[in-house]
Amino acid sequence: MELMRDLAVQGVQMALVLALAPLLTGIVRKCRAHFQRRQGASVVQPYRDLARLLRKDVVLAENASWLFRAAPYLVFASTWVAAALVPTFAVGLMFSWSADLIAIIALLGSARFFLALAGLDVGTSFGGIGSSREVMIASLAEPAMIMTVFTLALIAGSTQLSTIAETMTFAHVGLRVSLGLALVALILVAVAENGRIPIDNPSTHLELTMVHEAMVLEYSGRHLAMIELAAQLKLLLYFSLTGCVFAPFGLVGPESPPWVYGTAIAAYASKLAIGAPLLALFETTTAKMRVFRVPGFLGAALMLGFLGTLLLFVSRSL
Amino acid sequence: MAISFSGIVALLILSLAAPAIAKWRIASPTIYGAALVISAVLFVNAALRVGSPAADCVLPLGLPWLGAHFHFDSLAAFFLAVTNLGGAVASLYAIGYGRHESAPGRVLPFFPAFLAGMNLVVLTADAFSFLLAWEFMSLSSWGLVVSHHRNSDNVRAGYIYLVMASFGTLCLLLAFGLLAGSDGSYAFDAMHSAHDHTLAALILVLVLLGAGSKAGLVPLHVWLPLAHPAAPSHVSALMSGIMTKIAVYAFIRVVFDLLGPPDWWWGVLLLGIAAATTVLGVLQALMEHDLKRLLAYHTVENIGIIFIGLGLALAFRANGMVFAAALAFTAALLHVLNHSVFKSLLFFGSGAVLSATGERDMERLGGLIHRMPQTAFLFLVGAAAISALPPLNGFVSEWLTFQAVLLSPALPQWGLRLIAPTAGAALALAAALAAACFVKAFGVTFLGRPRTERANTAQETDRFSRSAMIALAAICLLLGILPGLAIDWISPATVEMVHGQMPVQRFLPWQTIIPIAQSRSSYNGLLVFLFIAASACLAAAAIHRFASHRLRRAPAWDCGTPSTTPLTQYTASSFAQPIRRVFGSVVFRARECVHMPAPGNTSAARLEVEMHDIPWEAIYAPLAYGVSFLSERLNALQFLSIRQYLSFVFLALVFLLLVIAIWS
Amino acid sequence: MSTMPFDAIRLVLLIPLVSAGVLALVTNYRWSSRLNVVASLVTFLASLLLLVHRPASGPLVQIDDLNIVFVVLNTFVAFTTSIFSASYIEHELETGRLTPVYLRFYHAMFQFMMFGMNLALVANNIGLMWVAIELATLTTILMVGIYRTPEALEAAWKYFILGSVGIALALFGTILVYMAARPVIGGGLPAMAWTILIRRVAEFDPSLLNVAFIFLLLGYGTKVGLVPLHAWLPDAHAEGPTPISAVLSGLLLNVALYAVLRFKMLLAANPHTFAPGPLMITTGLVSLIFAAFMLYRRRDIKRLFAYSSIEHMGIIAFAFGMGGPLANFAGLLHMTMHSLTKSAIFFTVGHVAQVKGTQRIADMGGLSVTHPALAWALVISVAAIAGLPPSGIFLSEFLVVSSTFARAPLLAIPLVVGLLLAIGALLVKVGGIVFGEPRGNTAPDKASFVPFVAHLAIVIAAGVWLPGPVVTWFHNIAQLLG
Amino acid sequence: MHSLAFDIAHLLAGGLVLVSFMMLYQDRMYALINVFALHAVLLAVSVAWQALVQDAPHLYITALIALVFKATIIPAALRRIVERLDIHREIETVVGTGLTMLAGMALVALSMVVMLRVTAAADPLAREDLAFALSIVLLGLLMMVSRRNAVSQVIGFMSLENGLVLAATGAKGMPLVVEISVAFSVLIAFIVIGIFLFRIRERFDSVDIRALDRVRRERL
Repeated sequence: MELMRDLAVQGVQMALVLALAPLLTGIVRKCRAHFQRRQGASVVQPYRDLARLLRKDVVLAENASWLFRAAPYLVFASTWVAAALVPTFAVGLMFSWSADLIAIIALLGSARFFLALAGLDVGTSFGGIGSSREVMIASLAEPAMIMTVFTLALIAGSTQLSTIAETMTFAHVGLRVSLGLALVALILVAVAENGRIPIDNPSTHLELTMVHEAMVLEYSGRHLAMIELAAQLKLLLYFSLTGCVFAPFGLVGPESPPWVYGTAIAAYASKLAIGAPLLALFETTTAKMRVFRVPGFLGAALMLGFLGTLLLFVSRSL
Repeated sequence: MAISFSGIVALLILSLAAPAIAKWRIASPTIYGAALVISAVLFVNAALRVGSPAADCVLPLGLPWLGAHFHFDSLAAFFLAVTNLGGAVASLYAIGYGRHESAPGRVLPFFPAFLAGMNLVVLTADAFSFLLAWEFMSLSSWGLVVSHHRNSDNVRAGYIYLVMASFGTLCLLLAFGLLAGSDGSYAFDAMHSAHDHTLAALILVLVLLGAGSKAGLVPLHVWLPLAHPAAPSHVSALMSGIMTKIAVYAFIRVVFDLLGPPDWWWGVLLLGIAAATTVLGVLQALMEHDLKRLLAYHTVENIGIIFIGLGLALAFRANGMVFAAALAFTAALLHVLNHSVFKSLLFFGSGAVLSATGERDMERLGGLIHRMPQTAFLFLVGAAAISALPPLNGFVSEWLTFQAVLLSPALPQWGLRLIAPTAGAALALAAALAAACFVKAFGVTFLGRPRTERANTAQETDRFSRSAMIALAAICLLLGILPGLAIDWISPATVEMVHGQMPVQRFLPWQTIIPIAQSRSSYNGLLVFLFIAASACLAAAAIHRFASHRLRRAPAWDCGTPSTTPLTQYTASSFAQPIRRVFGSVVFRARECVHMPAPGNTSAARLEVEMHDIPWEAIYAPLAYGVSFLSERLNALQFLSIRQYLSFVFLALVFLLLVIAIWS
Repeated sequence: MSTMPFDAIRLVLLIPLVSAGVLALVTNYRWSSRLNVVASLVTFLASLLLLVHRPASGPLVQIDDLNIVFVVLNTFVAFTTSIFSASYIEHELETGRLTPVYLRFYHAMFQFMMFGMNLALVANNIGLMWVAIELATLTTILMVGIYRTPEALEAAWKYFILGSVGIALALFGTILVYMAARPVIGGGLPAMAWTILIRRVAEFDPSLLNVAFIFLLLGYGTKVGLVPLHAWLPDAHAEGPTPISAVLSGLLLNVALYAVLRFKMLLAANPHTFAPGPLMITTGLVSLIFAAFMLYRRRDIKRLFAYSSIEHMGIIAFAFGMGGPLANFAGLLHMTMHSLTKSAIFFTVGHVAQVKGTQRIADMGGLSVTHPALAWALVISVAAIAGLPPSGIFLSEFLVVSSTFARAPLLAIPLVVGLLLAIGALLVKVGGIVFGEPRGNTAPDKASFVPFVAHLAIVIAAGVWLPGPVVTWFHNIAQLLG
Repeated sequence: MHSLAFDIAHLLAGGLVLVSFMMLYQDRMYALINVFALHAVLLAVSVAWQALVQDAPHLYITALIALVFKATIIPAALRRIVERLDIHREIETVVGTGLTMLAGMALVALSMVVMLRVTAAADPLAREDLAFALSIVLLGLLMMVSRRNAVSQVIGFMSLENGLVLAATGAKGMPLVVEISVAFSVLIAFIVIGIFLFRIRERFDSVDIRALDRVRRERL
């Protein structure tokens, strides 16, 4: 019975992230349009897009290899698994102990690895540009993320996301400089990783500014749908991550009565609802950076993360 | 132990017999086949020995009044297992790969000798036999490095290699001399006693120089990217994957076993060097376009990762934190195993590419995934493993290292507290850069369109080579999804060296691994693997079942500007350019300079990049210049007249008489 | 003397002397080269006889633990060299560098030289030893100049002048030792006999002994080739016939070193003299490091290995200067191993230079393609001489370095630096010869590998396993040397 | 008697040193050869005196050898060589004569200091003799290194040998083997030099060592 419930909760979580991811993207787009004084597409437009893509034929470049065809599924699977492991509304999920925060980052890294390879597969210059820039960004974003993880893990004494979230709910953690630094670093990394302005613009195909879009330029049909969905999942993942670590209220523990889950999901949804306009606002008010300004941006994130960790190491003795 | 000895003797006999039969047509399969069998037996023997009580043996060889001491404990067994696993797979690979060898007579005699040398190093337990085996290992591998001697770069690489190896040996000799003390007790047993602090520090430095020069710690790594690629690929795999681990063994044996209790600052020293090694290694790899040199630079990086683990283990041990030390030490040993597996796999893959196309330069490859799909897939597995992607094995050991870093705030010393997160950051940076590098390596070599005709006409490699690679890829996956077994297997060696061990993993449900306690952190490769596999299959099946599954082939779109020539593809150097811009200006003093023709001038623009290998230019070039300068100056003494030589005799006489006159 | 009808010492001396006379008369060079081999073999066997039955020491000749090593080594290397020489001179005749008349002279001188060296080793009299070493030197001078090319004559002339000065200095030292001994022992032969000197040396005037040792060290040190007295050595090695280079490096240097050692023993036995150790250590280190640097600029293959001999003599001098059982053991072992290895190298180099028709390193590239057996022989022997295992030189260098830790650990650093420099130089040179695109002559060689294999087998076996009796034996000598 | 014997030996040995200085001073070839002959004669006298004093008749042989070979035959031969080979009659020096003489003084002083440290227990005659002999040896060496001309170097070498003979005869009771060996070595040395000079003559026009030095294939 216990097992069944755990399984169910885990299943709900996986389905939930899958279901909410396009919606979140839709909301963000809608908000952005709103801030830009545009009408904007409906919030469910991403679902429609996905459905349309799934129905379409795949047009495959002539020299695309099996890797090109396998990559979307691998990318999607890795991202989905990663997203499923981040507590959204409940902690102590059944499989949460199978991967900690570092593993989640590494899973996202796997996804990126295959996507970057896919960008190179057809042998076009655009694919190369995208992959090359993507790995450059990742090579800074990933360490920054790990540094953030260090900060969190040192405060919580664990790299298990569930444990971290649980720890964060206790008041004695209090407000710490390190946490603040980690939050800023996390947001910077999240912006970079999800290809948002000012790093990348998800809604443009201008060759000089594209990163993510350049990589997936040759994709079409269901493959593109998988990739889009993975990107949306990733955005959701970062929202959930920020939410569960820095706003850990509303999470339910493993032995809670069923009705609590309802409120927990509601709390989660409200977190997303608050986060999405914030992101849109940020994107609207910032200008896109030149690609070679990005290292400075991410370097800042890395430094903040590192500083946060270092402060913790140092403050332990105080 | 008897099995080990007979195996080593058999390998030596094989090596002696090789020149005699090298002319035969079946010489190469015979020798490699025999080496495969012997290595396999040695592997099984060693793998089963881990955890058994240590065995000792003294043979009346070597140093006359001491004899040759041998010691077979769990640490040795672990390293022997790693060695012979690599040896067996390399032999298997070489049965096929060896057919492409133009001059088998230059490879066959050295290959078994090299294997025997590595086995011997691990077994020996006195300074003389150790150094003998150590240098024998260097010498036999040198023979392999210079086997393609018509290329003068290879001869130069061999030269630099052997000089560095001799440097290392002499440093180790000095270290052992200090360890043995004035009474000259060169057996390892006699060295265990505690040593004076300054003396111990000196020994540590010497061992770092000696073992580090073999392992490839910065700045002693310069020979490694020269020598490893110069050898035939199966030997590159052994040198990169295994021999560097023998150096790690030497370091562990001396510093953890013989040197007695460590001082805390040793950890600082080690972590600093290791962090620099890790980052510099991977950055140099990124700048490299020769596939095998790239892999060799990655060995430098991974050695750095191993030494981060070892440095942490030392730091924890110095503070009596046994469990943390065990964790860090296990992480290091596991990475030793993992790296030996995936680095061999990658070198095998590059060897397959080399024999299929005759090219090592990635800029002249491309599109091989179509021509060599199996090799491409296997190389991809290796690339994913070395990039520390879950659920493969590279991730596990790096994850354990991270866990060890996370325990470091408990260390009381400030120096360690500052250096440990720095090393962690370096590790994180290196992991990300490694992934970038292997996107480049795999993408440029195997993906895209063929850049040259030779790449276009490549053939899939032979079945022996493939089976060797398949075996390694399977091990990568197995170690990735069942790391608990490996950790338990390693733990006797951990107990020997740091007197503690990680929690027993084998009884945990679903093969989870936990470094300290489940509440702290845990990882389950098996579940992650199953998750990913299941969700990918689920998604694919669902889509193909419920949505479209049609497919059309068409020319690449490329934003509407498709190009016909494959030369417009992204090259390795253009791929690495953003990273070069980010890191290169500091690490390589890289300068980019674009020469634009004047407006109206239709000639091509030129981009010039200037990069510096700073360790080389700061240390080795001046040294070489100094030696050359001095020898040139002293050489003038060769061309004097007899009278001038006589005046030397005269002056020497007068000088000595003066000394006598004044002194007495 | 001995009651044996065939006194082995006399055999060791008389066989070379008699065969020198006979060889001077034999006109057919084939016969003379064979006779040369046979005579050398018989001498070697006679020296082995010394191992079995050691004659008591007489007033003029003696055999003890120390010199028996040298004698056996000497006759053995002479024997293998004579085999090598047989195949070597045939080629020299073909190319017309030597004429049959010169060959007669050559063979006679070869045996005469052996006589001189053997006499120097077994002499129980410092005067006789001096005479014998001079004999050996003078014969080698003649041999060095045998090609009569300007270079050969120049080398012989240089050798002659520097050698003569060395001779003179050594004689002065010898006289001084006698002067020191006379007040204690009384005049006459006993005051020059080793056996008596060493017993009574503690009563000698120490300051006289000090001065004497300086002269002896410089005098015999010239023969040893210690820097700065080495100038003759590279040229003599390079310009003479290669068998003579092998004998020079492998034997004559040892004989001179033996003399230095003997006098060092004297000095060590007198408590009031200054310690000769630091002096020998200094010259040893200077020789080692200087020669190591010089190796980098060599373009002639035989000069290269001549400098390598200087380097190794430096190591040996260092070891004996360090003193103590361990270092002396190491020095002895190193000397033995160096003799064997270096002569083996010259055997190989001789053939290489013959097939390539040149001694210039730059003209020898790609030897492993054109002459694989020679090339690998060269690689193995150079690796051995560079002290890479499993050669006996590795063992002895290990012992030399480790012996410093007991007495002066800091000295290990310059020693190791010198060794590394030398390794670097030798490897770069041999790499240039053996590898790369083939250059120069590609005619097949008719080399005889028997001597080479014999030497290298001993060297490598010693690197892995030294037989117990040899160890005890060397150990005794090491104790003797103090 | 003893005192007189000592004084005369002392005088003769001192005379040898003086003649050595004279040789250093010479810059003419023939004059040098003549002075060397004088050196040899003095040596012969000195050795003969020692033979008398020590009552060692075998030393007369040494004296005779010195007189016949060194004082007569060799100078004659050298003159012939100089004539035959048309060697420059002037001797090229490396440093000025004055400086050479000063160096010679210093060397004599050095040998005195070194030798007089020998304990007084040793035979005073031997002690003095050794000091002079050492001076002669060092002066001979100095001559070798300060002259560029081969003949003068050979003469320098022989004066060095004279010093050795002086030392050897000063050593009481030194067995004959030494004398023979000295003579032997001088003989052989000269024969070999002769051969070499001949050969060198055969190929070069001069025995000037610098000419020899010029024959170098290359800067090896």
